[in-house]
Amino acid sequence: MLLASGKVEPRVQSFPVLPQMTSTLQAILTLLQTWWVEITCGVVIVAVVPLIAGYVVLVERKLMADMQARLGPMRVGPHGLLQPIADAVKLLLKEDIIPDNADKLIFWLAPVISMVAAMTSMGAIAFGPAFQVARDINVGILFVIGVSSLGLLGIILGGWASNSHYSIIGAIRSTAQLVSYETAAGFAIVSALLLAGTLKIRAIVDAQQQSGVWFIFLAPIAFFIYLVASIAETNRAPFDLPEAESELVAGYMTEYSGFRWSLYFLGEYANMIVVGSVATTLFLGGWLRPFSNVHWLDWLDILPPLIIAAVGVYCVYRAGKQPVPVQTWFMWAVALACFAVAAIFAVPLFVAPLKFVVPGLHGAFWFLLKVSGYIYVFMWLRFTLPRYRFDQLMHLGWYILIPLAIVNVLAVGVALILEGEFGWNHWLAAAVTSLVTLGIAAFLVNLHDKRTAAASSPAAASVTDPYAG
Amino acid sequence: MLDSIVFYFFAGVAVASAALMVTRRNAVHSAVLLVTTLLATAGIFLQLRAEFIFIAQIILYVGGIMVLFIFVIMLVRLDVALQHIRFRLQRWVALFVAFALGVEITIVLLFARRLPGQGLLIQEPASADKLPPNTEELARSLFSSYLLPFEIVSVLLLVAMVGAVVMAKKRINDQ
Amino acid sequence: MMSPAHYLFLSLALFLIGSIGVITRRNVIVVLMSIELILNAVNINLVAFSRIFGDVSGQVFALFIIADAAAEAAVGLGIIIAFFRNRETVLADEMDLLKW
Amino acid sequence: MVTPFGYFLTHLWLVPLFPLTTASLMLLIGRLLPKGAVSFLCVGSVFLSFIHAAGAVFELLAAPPGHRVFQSILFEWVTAGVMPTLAGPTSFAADWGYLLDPLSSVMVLVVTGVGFLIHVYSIGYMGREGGYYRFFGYLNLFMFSMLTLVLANNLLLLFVGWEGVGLCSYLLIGFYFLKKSASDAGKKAFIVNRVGDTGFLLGIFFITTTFGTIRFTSQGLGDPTGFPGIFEALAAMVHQGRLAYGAPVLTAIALLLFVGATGKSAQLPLYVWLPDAMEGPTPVSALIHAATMVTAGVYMVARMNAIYQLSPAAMDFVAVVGALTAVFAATMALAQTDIKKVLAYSTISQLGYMFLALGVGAFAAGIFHLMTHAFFKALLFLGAGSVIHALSGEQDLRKMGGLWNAIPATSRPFLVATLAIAGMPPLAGFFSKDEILGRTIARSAMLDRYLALWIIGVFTAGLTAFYMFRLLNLTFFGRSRIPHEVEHHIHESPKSMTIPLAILALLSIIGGWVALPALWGAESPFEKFLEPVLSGVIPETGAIQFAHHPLIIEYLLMAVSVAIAGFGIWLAYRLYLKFPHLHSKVAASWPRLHKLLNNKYYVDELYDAIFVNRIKDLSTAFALFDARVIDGLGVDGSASLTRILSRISMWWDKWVVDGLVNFVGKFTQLLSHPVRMFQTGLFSSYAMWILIGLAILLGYYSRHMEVLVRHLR
Repeated sequence: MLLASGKVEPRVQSFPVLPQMTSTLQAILTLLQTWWVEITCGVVIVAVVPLIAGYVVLVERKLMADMQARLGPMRVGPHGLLQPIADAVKLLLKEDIIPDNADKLIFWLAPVISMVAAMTSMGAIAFGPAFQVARDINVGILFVIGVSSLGLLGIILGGWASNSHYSIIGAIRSTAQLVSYETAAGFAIVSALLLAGTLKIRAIVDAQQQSGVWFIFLAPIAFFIYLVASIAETNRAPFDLPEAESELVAGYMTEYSGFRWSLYFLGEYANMIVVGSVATTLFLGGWLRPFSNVHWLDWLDILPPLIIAAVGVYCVYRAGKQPVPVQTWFMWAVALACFAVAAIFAVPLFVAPLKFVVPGLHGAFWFLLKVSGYIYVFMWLRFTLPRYRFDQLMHLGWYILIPLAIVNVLAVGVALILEGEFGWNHWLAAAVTSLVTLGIAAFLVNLHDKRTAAASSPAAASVTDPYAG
Repeated sequence: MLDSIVFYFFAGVAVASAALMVTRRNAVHSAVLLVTTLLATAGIFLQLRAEFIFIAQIILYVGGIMVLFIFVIMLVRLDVALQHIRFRLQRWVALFVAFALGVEITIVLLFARRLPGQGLLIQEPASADKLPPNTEELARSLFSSYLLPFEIVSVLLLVAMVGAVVMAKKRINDQ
Repeated sequence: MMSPAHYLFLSLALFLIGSIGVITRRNVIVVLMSIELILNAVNINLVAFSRIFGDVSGQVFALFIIADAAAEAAVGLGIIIAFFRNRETVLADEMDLLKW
Repeated sequence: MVTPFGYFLTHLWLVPLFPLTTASLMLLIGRLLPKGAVSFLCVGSVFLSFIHAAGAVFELLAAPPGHRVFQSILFEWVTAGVMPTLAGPTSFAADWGYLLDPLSSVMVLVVTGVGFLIHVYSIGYMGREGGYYRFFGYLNLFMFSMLTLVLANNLLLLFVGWEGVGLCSYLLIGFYFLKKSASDAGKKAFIVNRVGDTGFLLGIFFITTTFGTIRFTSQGLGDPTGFPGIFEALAAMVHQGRLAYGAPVLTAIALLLFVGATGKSAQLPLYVWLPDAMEGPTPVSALIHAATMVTAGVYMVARMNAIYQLSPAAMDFVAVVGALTAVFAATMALAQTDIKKVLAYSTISQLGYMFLALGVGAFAAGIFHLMTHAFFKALLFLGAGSVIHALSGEQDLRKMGGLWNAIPATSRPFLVATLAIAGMPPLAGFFSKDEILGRTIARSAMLDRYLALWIIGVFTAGLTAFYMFRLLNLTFFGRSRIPHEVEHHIHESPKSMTIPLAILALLSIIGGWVALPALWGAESPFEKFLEPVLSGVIPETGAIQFAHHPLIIEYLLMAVSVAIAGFGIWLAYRLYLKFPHLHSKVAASWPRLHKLLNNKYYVDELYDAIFVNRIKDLSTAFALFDARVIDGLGVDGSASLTRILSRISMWWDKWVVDGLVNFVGKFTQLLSHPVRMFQTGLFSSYAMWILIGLAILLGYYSRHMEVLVRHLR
């Protein structure tokens, strides 16, 4: 939050000067006046992210249950709506164990590092035209990537500090995994940045607004690469080797329990949110409403309140079916909350003086919707796909994704040149270059498969040890 | 005022953790402390309005090089505390020499400051908000006037990559 | 923006600490880290003066130095791993083959 | 002029080559070959050389009598520089060439034919012996050497063959080298032959320095005007009157060559090795020590007849030695009890006959007797071998008897051979022996030395008949004295042994008939055939004249010799068959004589006393001298002297030279010590030095402040 922008004057004038205050207090006040938005946003993030993470877990469990034809948590609160809170309480009350021979300092430091990294990187994300902590840092997206990659240090240090074989193997695995997949992700991001032409997050979204099309349509391959790579970066199935229960008990978290464990846990889910937000910003048009630059479709602005209201209606419907009166009342409360939020979203549409809040609110709504969709894809894949073997993982990363990503960067560049210099329609350019990229990728993969088939020798096999990569 | 707060904070962190890094006996602790130093330095860069260097420092140094260091430390299994047996005398000599060097440079700087009209502070730097956007500026000069060095550096990186692979390659007949 | 002397002293301190580390530490990995520290001190100077003179060349060279540091770390660590595989040690005072 | 010769003559060099090939094969890889292959290869090779020899001889016969000489020079063998000779300075040269003339054709036929039969015989005889391939290898090597000997066209090459056969006989006598007596016999044969060879070699040198050439003749060569052979040189020198009849040079040469002959052909006084040579396998005794090798001396003397004819003294010496050897050996044969020893002594006496013939100038008769003797003596040895085979290794006459019907295929040929050697008409021995006796008497004008020689010869004939029939009776007739364990498995020898016996029997019957016309006074075709070789260089002066008696006297003489032989046979019958114990009484009546004969006149002991022990004493004396003086003073003394000197030089080297070097090294070390302290090899210390240098430099430059500031600007 140090990146104070120059344009603070209007807010200063909006506050009356209090002459009797001492200078220091005045200074503090000026700080607050200058940056109240940033401070509130930071507080909101730090306060809300754990809650969100808990509810993401609940959603995950519910989804798993649904896909497995079960009910999932139903006891705590109606439909287990209070389950996350119960979990949090349990975790906080657990005994906090530090194993002997563990390096105390680093054991204590590691979860904090990964948590802090995730949170900090969240700071640069724009959850909407209004809600951003680091306002106009001009390397925004890089900041997000770099800082979130610091979480890696937390993981590897934790694994090393707990002085256990499972932990260190998990740590080294995850290090190798992250290092190899960050490359691919970086290339994917680069090809999106080529389209955007800037590093500032808002500028990226504005670029999509102006070009009138989300970059997922102009660089689909890049989006695919980023999807896979981000799954691997967050150590989630099918790439969850660092914490593969069947192989290493819990990977680098084996020796952790209670509060520290929950820190790691939060870090992971925060990371999911971060990568989801990055993907949303880069490829899915950030906080933009679908068809945001088609004016005769502006009536779509009514959608957010309608959706929230629909949720409320559903809650009312479920309320009648609750076995216990307490739960009925709770459902009614939820329904009322939903209606209230819907009202908050709806009113500015119709009351002219409040129009200026519309982009902020709706943008936040759309942004969160897209992020949750992205996370929903994560969960879907996790429940669907089996786990990879480590050498398969490395193989996928180094032999397929990275070459594909490199080729894709070139392809996007070519597409831009075609569009800019030769005046092609960008749809056409994107389609052509993507097809070319796919062809080249197919050629590469085929070539590599031939070579591996040729050289399937014990020498080649013995190279894939857990420290590889 | 805010500037000075930020600078002293980061400089203090940097120097303190650097000193700790040199004196700690556990290599991993040293690595963590070095990470801290680097992050503090990155803060200094940010305070200097060099955002791209700042982020490059974070991504390359902290996210890349330091991870590599810690990785290697774990590979060579060197978490035993190392005694400084052989280097006692050398350590004292080194401390003395470093001290002498520091004193010399300090004298130089202070003295140079007092020279009439030709202090160190030669011109008042442009204020933060009048700076051109850092990244674009950097990119422009990097790809126009420093293109050749840029290519050379990329070749250097390639060479280093090949060299590192050759060095660390585990020969099949070794095990 | 502080006066350049601040940055100079800061980088001086980092440089001295780094060189002391290079000289006194037995663990070669730590020695490499100290070298990284020295490089950082240099970077600080470069960036500071580029800020003063309003010229990004200093930052360009800082970038080059970072890349250089990356290369140096990669090769150095590779050498260390090879050495460790042969001699089972990473202690500086057991790497005395320079004398032959 | 040279008649165009056919394949066999032009490929004469193949005749010795076949046995050489197989011999080298055997001695190199024979161990690996199965017995069948060994016998096939060796016997086959000898058979091939026999075929080639026969073909060559027939092609030679096709030529007109005057030109029955074939000579082919394979390559220049030895070329020495010019040397002064009696015939003027000539450049010495010896080539490796083969000469086939009537004389060598007789020899080559005998060698290859009898040799082939004995090879076949050996297949059966050596069948169960160890070292089969070794035996045949030696045998083939012997065939090669013997063929080289008889086909050689110069004396040096002949000497090569001479030594080769000597070597082979040594190897084969010592074939059972684990038996001490066998190896001793081999050594004895070798050493005694050396004595003779010394003379032979001296003779060769003498010839060389006299005639300047060692090639026998230059006939049959492409250009007769090439450098001459011995005969041409001799003829030339005689015609120029540089050499007279009976010149001492010629006598010396002849005597020296004859010394060699006595050695090889076991004449007095060098015969002692032959009886011991019987230690070897019987086929070896038959081939080498009866049929071929021992006749090499006869062949050599006959080959050199031109020289002999020019020195009457040498001729007389040869004749006397031959006669004495004949009777001497015959008397020794009387008392022997070992079947092979008896045959050995009879061989010696027959060789004596041959030398007698040569001595009286009847070279053709000598060669004739050589041939017939080859037949029946080989037959006798092979028969004896077959008997020993039948009696499973028994050689003592006193343990035989009554084998006549037990082994018919052996006894019948044996009888034929005995009659032949006894000189019974019409067998081969009769003709040859009678030829010799007739020639001897023909030389004697009145009661002179030749008459004495004739009487000795006739007496020897009687003795021969006696001891041969003694052998026959003791072996095949009368009461069997064979021990029982042996008697059970008396068995006839296999076909491979009996068939050669039959062939040889046939030969010893008809072998003499080539001289049949001599009976009615005509000239025998054998002599006619050999005549061009054996007539000396100058028929007119000093050629040997033979008196021509009327036929009746000839017949009378024949009758006398036959009668004496018959008397010997009758005596043997009386003593050994009619009254089997009489001979022991006779022996008892002259105990001294019997003892003398039984111990072979103590000749071996005599030699031991005279030569062997003296030589041993001499060598012990030499050994003492060597040990005391040469080793003691010379070698050890110089060694100890060297040791002392080297001590001194070592001290010098260690303390002075090395000391200097070490001093230099130490000094350098001392000087370099302070510098070495900087060179620790630890990079950190180097870094420290860099830092120190930096500090110093800065301290130096900070005196020029404005420079620094300007840099900062």
